[in-house]
This record gives sequence, structure tokens and C-alpha cells, in this order.
Amino acid sequence: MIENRQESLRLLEAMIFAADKPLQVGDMMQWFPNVDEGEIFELLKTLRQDYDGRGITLVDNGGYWSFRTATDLSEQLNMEVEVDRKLSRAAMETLAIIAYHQPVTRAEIENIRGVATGRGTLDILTESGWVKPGRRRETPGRPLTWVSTSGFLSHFGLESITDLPGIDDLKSAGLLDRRPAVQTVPLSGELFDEGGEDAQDSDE
Amino acid sequence: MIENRQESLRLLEAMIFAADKPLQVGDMMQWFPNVDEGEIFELLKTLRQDYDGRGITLVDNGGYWSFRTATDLSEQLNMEVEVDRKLSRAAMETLAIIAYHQPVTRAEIENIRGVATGRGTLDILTESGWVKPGRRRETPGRPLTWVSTSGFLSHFGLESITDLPGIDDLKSAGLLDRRPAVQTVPLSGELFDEGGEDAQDSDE
Amino acid sequence: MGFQEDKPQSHIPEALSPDALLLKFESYEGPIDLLLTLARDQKVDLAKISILALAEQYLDFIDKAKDLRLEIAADYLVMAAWLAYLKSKLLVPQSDDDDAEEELSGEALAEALAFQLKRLEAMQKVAEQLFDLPQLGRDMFARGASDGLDVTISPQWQADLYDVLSAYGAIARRQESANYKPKEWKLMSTDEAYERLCDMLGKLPRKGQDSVWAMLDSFTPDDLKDALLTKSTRASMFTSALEMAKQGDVDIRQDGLFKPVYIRQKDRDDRE
Repeated sequence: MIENRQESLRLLEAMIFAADKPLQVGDMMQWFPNVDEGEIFELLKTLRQDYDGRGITLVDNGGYWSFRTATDLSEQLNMEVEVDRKLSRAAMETLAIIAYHQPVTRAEIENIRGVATGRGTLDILTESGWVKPGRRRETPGRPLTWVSTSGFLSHFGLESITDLPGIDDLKSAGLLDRRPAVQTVPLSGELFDEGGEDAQDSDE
Repeated sequence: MIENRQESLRLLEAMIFAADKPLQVGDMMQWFPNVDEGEIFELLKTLRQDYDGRGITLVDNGGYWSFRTATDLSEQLNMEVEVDRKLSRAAMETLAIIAYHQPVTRAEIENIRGVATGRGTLDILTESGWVKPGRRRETPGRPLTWVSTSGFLSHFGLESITDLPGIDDLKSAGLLDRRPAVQTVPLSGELFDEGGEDAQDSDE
Repeated sequence: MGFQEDKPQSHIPEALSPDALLLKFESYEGPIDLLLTLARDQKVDLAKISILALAEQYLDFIDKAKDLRLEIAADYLVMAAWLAYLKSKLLVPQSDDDDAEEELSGEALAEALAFQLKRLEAMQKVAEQLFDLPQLGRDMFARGASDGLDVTISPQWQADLYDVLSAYGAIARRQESANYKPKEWKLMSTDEAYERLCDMLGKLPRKGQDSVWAMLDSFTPDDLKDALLTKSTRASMFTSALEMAKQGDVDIRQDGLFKPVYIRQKDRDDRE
């Protein structure tokens, strides 16, 4: 039970502000021993409203809460940023495929791209903290799947995967089908078996 | 001249938040080319008022501006978490020597263990409440002695320190078993007994 | 799914001449990517693209690449072979007596390929859109100087009596081994035995050129009381005897298992 709402809001605000990384409601609960998750969530929403339209905003990236500067100030802030080395096209595409098709196996990624995934690609994405291995798919060979992380959401300022640009359109156009292309046409046959899928089989 | 006061406040807020160190008004002026120092100072005061009574406050330390968590919350933010930890082997042995040989000086402990005792070891044992400093030994240098506490007795379920099993008890309990390597030497049964026990007798 | 008209920085400029396409050959991410680029070149919606025309363009492209002796990866050739097959299927109407019941029709295969192209294009497009989103550290910023939440970990030390006792046992055990001084054993070394054997063999009576046979055990000192010394003497004597036999200085004989071992000195010209 929240005894003093105003004090709880202040503490929550200070906590998220002081933390050196985004906090989950579970983390916050340690500071509020007698408050349940729903109440903290309620407080967070109030706090987010308080910052609405300010230069700092409270953001929720997949359940991880943090303060960020408002994105529309980007240009004016014009902070000097060390430019990260740009991701390769292969890495960008792989990231997009993982984000939009997750959970997705390496073989599926290769199938969608029509090319084998270089060793470094998933490494780089994992190292950047944007993707991580998910559960194994319960199919023969139990291949590992890849999923995006909260760090990915946080980096691109997304609240959840459903906020990915154009995801609804892609879905309704049937383009978020991870199956090999042939399986998406009514009669399944032996299309690409020789080329594209060989690469993938050898990987698993 | 400030054209849009609200936007300027937002920018200022974001700027101070994102800066990696407190900012002076002079630093901020780079972002506001047509605004004079007094006006920025005016904005800062407004911003400070906005945060009055919140969990985050805007503070001015000798002309250096930064956001800080409200000082009255610092105690609540600092949390103690109790974690079960196992004592290191060095700490365990030191504890045992203090229990068996008390009052015992640090030099004596080191002599018995045959290795130097790190500073942290006695600190940890003191923190655990199992040992405490005793009287100083009336020998040159007046070294501090260490003794076990009543907390030690109660934690380990002992009535008194004399309840600790003696060397013979430990031996019969198998706690003084020799290294297996010795037993592989032929005739060790007869040949090694005197040697081995000599050493250990001299300890008591 | 439209084209990239609104994104001029797309990785491959549109409407490249075939030669320009060839120049970029190595930058294609596989045959599907190349096909996609060729498809974009048709400047029509992918949904309306002519797979047949596309297959021809691709085959043409590969031919040109071959003429230029460009290194062509195997999967490009596999795709070329497959597209040639697809082309034939699309051109030749399927006959009824075709045993291709389990095979897909040319149209179905073309549809699958079109789907794959559309899907890849969609992914390439959203990859760009994704990186156009505001990014942390570029367009939005976290707090510059975070002070970190101060969580003090106060340990509850865990130990039970057994830990204390076994720790003490470990110390006692260490001291035992530290203070242990090995006893000095009375043993006969091989060197000692060798010397003794040589010396005594020289004093044996002669029988012809060689000495008489003598029991090896008779060379051991008579006054041995220590069992270990006796055993070590016997072992060293035997080893020495074997060494001498190897050098041709002595003969050794044993009449049966566990029977006494006899030894005699051989007289050799080169001796003494």
C-alpha cells in the first residue's frame, strides 16, 4: 500500500534518475517493500505524464524505465557524439530480420536474406546488446532462435516490438512469414533446396 | 533574445541532463547564440523552481549547474541488501586458529597458518561478529590479541570455548587424515608413524 | 510495397547500367539480393514484376560476368541454373503426361521467388527505417553523469562448526607435513654394491681362465640386521651383477626358479 503518494513519486523519480541503467518494475520494488507491481506501474504512468512535453522524458522500453532527452531536441542539442562505426548492411538487415521475425533461427535469417550469415554478424549484434539467443525451437535439431533485447528497444526508443516501423503493414501483407519461400506457396516443392537451404543445413 | 521561452527551457533542461559534468552559464550560451547571460540565468531559475520539491532537483554549485537527486532521498535510495556469503578458506582458518589458540596475535596466526593474513580477513571476521580484539600482549611492541566472541559460541552452538574438540578428537573424526600420497610409500605403516606424530605432538 | 524512390541513399542506386551492376558485383549479398536489384531496375511494383524477364536479366548478367572472368560464387551459378529451369517451365506449357505431380508449377515457383524478393525488400527497407529512428546517443541522450544507485550489499557470513573444525584440521595437517623430517635410511646403493662385487670377484679363486662360480648372496655383508638394508643390498647386488654381465665381465647362472643365483668372473684379454 502506498502511504504517501507524493513521496513515493519523488523516490521513484530519484531512483530512475540515479540509476546507471534502465530499471524494471521488479528492481524498483526493492525500494517499495509494501507496494505491489500494479501500484508502481500506476506511479510510473503519473510520472511519465509529469514529464510530458518537457526536455527530459520518462520512457519505457520493453519494461525498462529511464529518463531520456526528448527526441525532438536532437538537432538543437547537437551534442558531440563519437560516431559508432556504422553497421554493415548485412548486420543491419540481420538486425531487422531478427526484430521483425523474432524468434528466428539463423537458418531462417539466411533463407530470408538468401545468403549465409557471416560469423561476425550475429557476434556484432550480440556485442552491441541488441540481440540475444532465445529459446531453442522444438523442431528437429532444436535450432537456437534469436530475439531482440530491451537494449535494442532502448537504443531505438521503442516501447515494444509492436512499435517497430511498418510492422503492422508487413504483417498484413504476409511478409513476416519466416518459412522458406516455397512453403509459402500453396503446393510445397523443392524450390531453392539446392542453393539457399544447403547453406543453412550445414549450419545446424 | 529568447524567442520561444518554453522551447528554450526544454533545451536547457535536456542539455544539463545529458551533460557529463555540471555546466556553467558560459557553456550553455553556445546553444543559445542570441541569448545573453542574464536571460539564461533567468531560465535556470525558472527550471530550478519547476523541480522544486521533486525527487530530482536542479542545483547550482558555485556557478556549475546540474541535476541531482534530492538530498533528503539519498538515505532511502541507498539500500542494504543482505546476501549470504561463504567465508573464504583463509578466513575460516583464521577463525579456527583464534578459536583454538585465543588470545592470539596476528603474528602468531600467521605463524601457525604459515602464510601472511590479509588485512581483509580479520575485518571480515570482525564484521561477522565472531571475533574481536582482545587485550594487548605485554611483550615488546604490545601486539593486539584476538579472541572469539559470545556470538561465535552461539552461532556454532557451543556452550563454552573448551567444548571445541581437541586434536585427538579431530584425528579420530578423520579431520586430520594424512595426505593420501604418504600412504602409497611401502612400509609407511611402521616407518612413518613416529615422524608424523612427533610433528603433531609438538604442536600441542 | 513501393520502391526506394524516397530513399536515394539506398545501397544500390537505381537504374544502373548493366556494366555498373557488374562493377558492384562483389557488394551483392547473394543471388537474391542481386535479383532484387535487377527487379528494382524494372521500375515496377514487385507485385507486378515479370519473373520471366527477371530470370532472363539474371542469366544475362551471369553471362556477362563470365565473359569478364569475374569470380562467380557457386550460389550465383546455382541460382542461374535454377532460373534457367524456371524459365523453361514458364515458357513450356506443362504437359499432362508430365510426371511432375509432386513438382510445383512454374507459376507457383515464380510466385515463391516473387515472395522471397518482396520479403527481402521489405526487410531491407525496414532496416533503413529502423536506423532512421531516433537513436540513443545520437538523437536522444541518457543522463550524462549517472551517480548509480547505491545498493550496499551487507553479507551474512555463512559457516558451520564443521567448517571451523575442518579448517583447523587443514592447518594441523599442513604443519605435520611441514615439520616432517625424513628418517635417514640405511640402504646399499648400486654404486656401493658394484664396487663391492668387483672387489670380491677379483679375489675369487681361478678355474682356468675364469673364476669359480659363487653364489651372489655370498657377496652380501654378513652382519646385516636391518631387513630393509638386507633387501636393498640384495637388489643392488643383483642389479650390479646384471650390469657386469651386460658388459661381458661376468657370467650369471640360475638353475631354476627361486634357486640361488651364481656368478663368476670371466677373464678377458682387455682386463687389467
